[in-house]
Amino acid sequence: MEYAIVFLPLLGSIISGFFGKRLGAKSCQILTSSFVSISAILSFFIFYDVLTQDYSSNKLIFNWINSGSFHVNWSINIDPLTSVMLVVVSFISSIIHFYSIGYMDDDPHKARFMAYLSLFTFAMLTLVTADNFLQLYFGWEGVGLCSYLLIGFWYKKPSANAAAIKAFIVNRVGDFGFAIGIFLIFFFYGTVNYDEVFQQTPLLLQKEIIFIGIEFNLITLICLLLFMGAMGKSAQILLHTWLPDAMEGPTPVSALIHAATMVTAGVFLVVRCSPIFEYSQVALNVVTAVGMTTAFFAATVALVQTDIKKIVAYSTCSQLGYMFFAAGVGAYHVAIFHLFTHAFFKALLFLGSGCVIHSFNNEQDIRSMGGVWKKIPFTYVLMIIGTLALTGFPFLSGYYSKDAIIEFAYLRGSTIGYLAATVGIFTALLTAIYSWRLIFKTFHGKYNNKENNLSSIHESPLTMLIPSCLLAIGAILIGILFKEMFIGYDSSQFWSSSILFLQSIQYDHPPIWLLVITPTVVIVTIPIAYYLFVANEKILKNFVLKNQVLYNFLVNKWYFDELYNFIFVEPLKKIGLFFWRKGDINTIDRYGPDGLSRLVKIISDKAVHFQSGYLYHYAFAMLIGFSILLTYLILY
Amino acid sequence: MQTIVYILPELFLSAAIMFLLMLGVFIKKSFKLVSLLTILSLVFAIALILNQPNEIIKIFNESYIIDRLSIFMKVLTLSFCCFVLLSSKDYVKSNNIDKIEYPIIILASTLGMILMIGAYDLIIFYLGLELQSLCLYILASFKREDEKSTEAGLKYFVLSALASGLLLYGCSLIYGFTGSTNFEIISANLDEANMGAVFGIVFIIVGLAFKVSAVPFHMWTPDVYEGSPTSVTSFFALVPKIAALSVFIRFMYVPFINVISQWQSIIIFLSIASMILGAVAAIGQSNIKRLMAYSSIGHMGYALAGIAAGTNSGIQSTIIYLVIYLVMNLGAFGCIFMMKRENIFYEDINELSGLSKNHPMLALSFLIILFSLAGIPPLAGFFAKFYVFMAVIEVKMYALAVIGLVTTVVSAFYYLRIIKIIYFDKPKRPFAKSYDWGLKISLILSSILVLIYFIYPSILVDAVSSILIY
Amino acid sequence: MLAHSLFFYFFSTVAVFASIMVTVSRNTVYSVFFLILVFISISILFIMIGAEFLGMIMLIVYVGAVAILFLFVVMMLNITEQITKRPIRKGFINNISVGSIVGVIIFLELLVAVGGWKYKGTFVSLSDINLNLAISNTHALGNVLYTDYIHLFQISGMILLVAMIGAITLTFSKRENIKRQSYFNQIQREKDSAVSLVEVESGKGVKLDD
Amino acid sequence: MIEIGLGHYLTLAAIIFTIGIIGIFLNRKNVIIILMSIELILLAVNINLVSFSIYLQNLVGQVFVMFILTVAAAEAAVGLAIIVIYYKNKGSIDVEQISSLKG
Amino acid sequence: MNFPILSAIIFIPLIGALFILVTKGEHKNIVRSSKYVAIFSSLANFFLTIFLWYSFDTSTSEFQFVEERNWMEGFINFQLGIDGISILFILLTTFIAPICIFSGIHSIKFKLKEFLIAILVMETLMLGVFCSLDLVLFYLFFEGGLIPMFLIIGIWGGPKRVYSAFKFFLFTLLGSVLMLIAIISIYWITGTTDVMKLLDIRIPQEYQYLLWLAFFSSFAVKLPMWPFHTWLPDAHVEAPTAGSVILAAILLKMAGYGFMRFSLGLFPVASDYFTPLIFTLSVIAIIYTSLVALMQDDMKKLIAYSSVAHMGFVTIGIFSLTKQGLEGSIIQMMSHGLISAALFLCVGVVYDRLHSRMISSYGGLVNIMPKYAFVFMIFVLAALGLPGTSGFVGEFLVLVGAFQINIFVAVLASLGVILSAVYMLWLYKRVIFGKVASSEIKEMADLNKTEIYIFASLVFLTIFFGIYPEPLFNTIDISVSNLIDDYKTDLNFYLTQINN
Repeated sequence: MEYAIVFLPLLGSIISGFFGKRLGAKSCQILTSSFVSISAILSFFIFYDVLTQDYSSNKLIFNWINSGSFHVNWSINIDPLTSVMLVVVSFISSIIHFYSIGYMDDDPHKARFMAYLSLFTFAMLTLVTADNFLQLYFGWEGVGLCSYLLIGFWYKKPSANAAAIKAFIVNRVGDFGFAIGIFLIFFFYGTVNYDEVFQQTPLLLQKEIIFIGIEFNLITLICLLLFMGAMGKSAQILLHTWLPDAMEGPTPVSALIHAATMVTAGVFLVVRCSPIFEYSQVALNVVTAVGMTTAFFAATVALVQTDIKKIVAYSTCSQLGYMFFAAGVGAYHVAIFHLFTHAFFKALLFLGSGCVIHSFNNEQDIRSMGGVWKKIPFTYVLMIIGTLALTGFPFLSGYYSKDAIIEFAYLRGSTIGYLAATVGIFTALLTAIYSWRLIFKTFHGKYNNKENNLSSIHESPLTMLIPSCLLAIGAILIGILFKEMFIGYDSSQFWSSSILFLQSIQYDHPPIWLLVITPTVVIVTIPIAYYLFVANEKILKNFVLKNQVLYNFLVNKWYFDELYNFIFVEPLKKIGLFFWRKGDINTIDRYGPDGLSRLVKIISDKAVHFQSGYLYHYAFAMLIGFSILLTYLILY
Repeated sequence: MQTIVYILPELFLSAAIMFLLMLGVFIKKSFKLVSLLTILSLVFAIALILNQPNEIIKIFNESYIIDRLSIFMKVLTLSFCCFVLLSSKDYVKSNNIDKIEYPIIILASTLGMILMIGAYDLIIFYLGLELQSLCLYILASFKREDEKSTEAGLKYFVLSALASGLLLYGCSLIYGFTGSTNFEIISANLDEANMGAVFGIVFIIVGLAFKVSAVPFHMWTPDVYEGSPTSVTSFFALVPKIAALSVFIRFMYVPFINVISQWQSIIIFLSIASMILGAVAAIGQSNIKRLMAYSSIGHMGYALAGIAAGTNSGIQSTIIYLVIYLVMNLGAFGCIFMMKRENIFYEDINELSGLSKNHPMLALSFLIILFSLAGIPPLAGFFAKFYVFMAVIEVKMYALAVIGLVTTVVSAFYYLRIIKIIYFDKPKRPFAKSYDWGLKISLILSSILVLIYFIYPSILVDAVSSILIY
Repeated sequence: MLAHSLFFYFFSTVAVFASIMVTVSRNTVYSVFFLILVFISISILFIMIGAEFLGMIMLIVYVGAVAILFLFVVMMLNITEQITKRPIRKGFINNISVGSIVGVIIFLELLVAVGGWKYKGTFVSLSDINLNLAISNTHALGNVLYTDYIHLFQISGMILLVAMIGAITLTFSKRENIKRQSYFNQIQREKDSAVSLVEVESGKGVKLDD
Repeated sequence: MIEIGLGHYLTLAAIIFTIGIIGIFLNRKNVIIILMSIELILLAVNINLVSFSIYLQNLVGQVFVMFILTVAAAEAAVGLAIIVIYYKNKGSIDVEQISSLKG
Repeated sequence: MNFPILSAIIFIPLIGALFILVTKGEHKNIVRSSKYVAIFSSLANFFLTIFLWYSFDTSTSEFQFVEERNWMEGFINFQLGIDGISILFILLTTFIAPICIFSGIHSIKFKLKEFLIAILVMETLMLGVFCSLDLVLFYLFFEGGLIPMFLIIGIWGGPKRVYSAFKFFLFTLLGSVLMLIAIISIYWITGTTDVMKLLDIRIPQEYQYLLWLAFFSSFAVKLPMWPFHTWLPDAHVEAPTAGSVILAAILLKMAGYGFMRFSLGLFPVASDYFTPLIFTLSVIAIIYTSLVALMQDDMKKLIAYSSVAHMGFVTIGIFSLTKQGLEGSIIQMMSHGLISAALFLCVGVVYDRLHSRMISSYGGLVNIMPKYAFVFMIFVLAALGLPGTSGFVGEFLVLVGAFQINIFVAVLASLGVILSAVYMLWLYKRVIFGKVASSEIKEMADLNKTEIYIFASLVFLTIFFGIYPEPLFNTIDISVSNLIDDYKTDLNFYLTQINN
């Protein structure tokens, strides 16, 4: 069964990729979608088994790398965390597969697209089923690759290509840390298998090592390096710049990869490594800090974006921040729960945006939309559901997970916990504002689009709407259904085999005001947002005019891209050019081979010049040589 | 009477010279016949030499020696003389130097060389040397209506006379300071305190260095190689080197062996200077004969390095080097002889351009020979250098070895340049198809030998292993 | 004794002076004459120390043959007077100075060699040496030349032969349109065919037909 | 000074030898002078050999001189022949002009 | 003695070359028969090496299939033999050679016969390098390779071929003559050049440093290490595709092999002493050449520079002297052999069609040549070390190995992994994606049958060894362990000697 789950998508991908032309696009779509669906169904079975029978297994496929003491296997490891991830990945993936059938209807490369999607699913599944860091790394890079391929799917668009490369490279930067983390683990643990590593961790707590001139605690260092990988993959601040750009890809891709699954791999990593992270308070604090910063930062940027997908992307970024600080305060299960719910509602939001974009004939700017809620009611409803869930409207899925995060942060009792809770609440406010801004700008107000007639706006096809509906149902219900299981009182038992809680989970009730404050904020925001974005836009305009600097700062995403361009991209290009022109050509070649040959040529010319043709010169040379020899002999 | 038996080859050659002279005078237009008979008599002389007993024999009051070294070198001299004559037949005919005197003088100079090789006494050595040199003066200016040829003859004459004057002065010093002209007695009377005699050594080395064209006594080489008729140049490049090197070995290791520390550094100096100049100066050349001249200067530097080692293996390596050098140069000159269109022989390297297109096999053999000259494995030229440097490093002369091998790289440059012209450049008009079998045989023979030498490299080692210091 | 040294100094001075003149005199013919002078004085020195055969033969070979040959060639090529108006080449002065320095160095080094002569330790005057007077110098040379050194003698014969062949090959050329003597034809010629009587009319002259 | 020993003769030979050598490369006139300088060198050698021979009471030196004389004559003949044909070709035997071969 | 299989493997291509050389007849027939002979002999050789691999005993570190013949009487024998390390290189060589021949048959337009001869001779020489168990023999083959390579670059190369060919030839020759001196010195120090004996003999420590440097000079140029690398981009750029393939896939590996077999085996003290030097140069090579590669506008140059960077990993791995490092280096060399060969073939494919290597003249190829784009993508990914390709296994193991010895080096070298992604992806983007750059590109045909087969085999191996490198590890395991053990014991021996 495990084999089927992991390898069916791969099979589908291969068939669709290599024989796509021969089979025809339609059959490819159906084939891949059904394969992934089977995989999803099987994942539910596994999940069920795990839930009910504490099922766990570790299936060895074959040896991968076997060098000296370095053993790595290909294997499929099932435990509670994995089973949850399997469900998320395969289910969302199958929905997106179906959705793509409709969304990519007029694209000439459907088979390729489906192949990529399935390949991604395969990579993501190997990532979550890994029982060692290296296989994790394989899946990690594999999903990165698919992300690259899918972002750049519309290869004719230069911006898409640039975004694809950016995604890959920024991830590589994260992976750089991740890889070094793995080296460290192997160096000190002698293995990269989870179980063995986790078992040995308590023995290495006091170990200090010098790394790049600074003394670190080994565990802390390992955690920080692993977290660096997670930051890259999950688009945390500093390494987040690729995620908004990644929206150049087709919307299903954004939904699947850049919202539901891949970007959460970082969270998955941290949670998976909880047995290490738990031993390093420093690392946990860093995780918390980075998480909350990201959450806040992304939310501020999302406030002023105008591209519908970018807003959602920043929102994703922000929600990932929530997950991280949840993990950072030790609430790994909550993080996973938020991951779980987020997967549904964020995918839904993206699919909804996809429908919007589809309706507007590939228009993405929310300033060119508006007033169409009646024309596309289904889409409208879907988006509303998604937004409500995202903002944490009571009793929708987001409500349970997000509130839990804030609560747990508060309950942690530490300074950073309180700080995180505060930021969490404030970010929730921002989230609500930008989410409703999106809704109102898109569906309400005046119709602003100049290229398309209002009449041409149409509802998306059923192939797109039905999957979205499935997600919508999930976004509404999943919180209630799974709350107990994930974060309820019995949850620690469920998680015990995959997550280590060094401090036992707090089940105290937080103060009531805390329980109330977030939903209140969320609900209150809706009319305010309506007032600001639909009813009376002037206030905002004036506000923007008065605070031009702040506005620009936000519009330009805190100038991260410019900064990186300035610090890394341009200097690297210049250094490269310098090394090439000045180093290779002007120094090594000039003084090396070319210089030598020039020198030889000069000597040669001299020697030839000496051969003047005059007899007396020749005789003279002979005699000089002769007298040198004689003199040498006398002096010797 | 016994003595006569031992010098039969020399006697036979002298007789052949006189007989052929008479024949040539009395039979009109007998060039072909005379050349043929010359070659035959060379072959016969080889047979006579090979027939000599395998022991050390000294005759004429110990002034003439027959031993392994001399037999080997004599055979080498005679056979390469044969090959040179064979391969240059066509050239000689088309350049109007097909006079009967030509083969006769070559024969006479060969006789001179053989005498040099066997010399065990200063006087006979000097006479052999002069016999050889006189013939070479004549040969160099043999194309007498050609300004270059006569200029070459003139230059060679003047410088060579100067060199033999120096050499002679050295002989006189050695005679005076050791009381004898016999090599063994000289050896017995020589020691480092005998300043005058040690000085004499320098004079003699200068004379010998001139003959092997070691720097700085090489100045004649490029000019003479270029000016002389190519057939003579090929003779110059091959045959006299054998005699000169063997005399070099004989001098250094018999009479002067006791003062090895004195001459060793001189030889090293000559060797290094030759290697460097040979490598460097050839780079700008466009005349292939001139280039070969510099190349031979360089090669003689390597050969001298073997002598400088001062050991048995040093001598042997020098001899191996010499043999391989001869084979390679025979091939190289074979190729030069093929550079002919409508009865005109070309000497400019650029005329070779695109040879690979018009004459693929010729180009291939030229390629093999050039790479071999450059000393690239697995061709014979590499082994030549390998043996030499084996000997050099055995006595821990690392500097010499390093310089020698670095100059190999530099010299590879100009060999590569020829290959570049042959293989990389646009073809010019094809050369005439040469049907001269003598030329073909020597070319094919040399390139195949160079190519397959690596299969059984011991063959030369075996051949020279019995040549030892006495 | 004194005579010996006087003669030595006199003739060696002459020889050195003349040899310098050989190289520096303007007129090549003079050079040849100075060369002859050198040869003569050296041969006198040879005779003085008892190598009379060599002294004489020097005169014969060098003065009688070689120097005359030189003279012939000089005359033949008509290069007696050197055109001296040639501008002095750049660096010529330099060459002279460097050249002289090198020359002096070599000379000094030769002197070192000569000074290092310690074959018999003590100074022996050459004039004091008693040659074996039982046979003359010429006789002694003759004794060895055709016995011990017969092979060398033969080789030098070969050298001369080669020199001859060489000189002839290089310089001898058959020219067209030149009338040559034919001794056989001249001698074999009969009176009848050589002489004919012609009746000559006065005032008319003779017309020789071909 | 009065006693004339081997050293005197050797010194004389050395002087003449040096003059011969210098004559070769300082002479800018014609090749024949060079030839004569070479004769001077040979002469110096002869002086050496003869004086050594007398001193050592050993005839070898004088025999050697005999052959050197022969060779010198032969060399002069061949040398002059070469000069003659060179003159024929070039019309001059000026040392300064013998440089068509160079490089 | 059994069937001399190693000699057979070495000389089969040479015999093929001889056959081609002596064929006579009409031009057309010659070309056709030479093609068949070349393909046949190279493929036969490949299968023979497969058989060799099959019959290779992986349970011993001894040299196997040893052959010994008298050669230079008395002092140097013709000695062949392989162990777990060399057999992989032999396999790589015999695998790449037919590919070169196929590619050459396609793209070489003139003097095809000579070309095939050159490639076959080259194959012989390269196989000789990996088989020989005698230093002189090794040198012979090592240097001999210059001749055919020089001709390949010079005759069939691009416009600046003369400069490049000369630079290649003289540069490498200069490096290796010093090695020759060292070899001869070793002979005089130890009395033998037999590698098997030498590995048991301990060369006196005072000699080791200079000898090591002499060997280093040769290998560093050949590998090439910074700053001796400048010949490589030039040579690659000008060489015809098949030439670049051979150069990148095998020639560079000779140096890595040499480092492993000779530098480590013969001079442990010096290797230990000079390890920092190697690390420094390698790290510089990785970062420096990656940055330089970034700014190239010529595809082949870019790949050439990336080769330098990749070989930097190899040296780091070798001198880390850990099991992972060494095995990683070997795997890295194998995979680089496949990947760089494939990349050059990729460039060759478009070069054959458009006759430009400039990145700027391409763009949007994916529209016209989807298969090509796919293949190219695979190798770009392999080159940047994506897990699942063989490139990853080697690189990762090298870094794991290096990390145990020197963290700093490993970290800096890992930076190269980021940079490699940057330049490879940028290259891919500029060539394959975007708008179709010119009307000529529209005319370009996608991969043909032969090319597909060639690439398919390369893709297969790249991915196969990325996912299941077990066969490689099996083969090298014992030999590498033995190498390390010997090294360690020798080093200890010397160190105790110093201390006493």
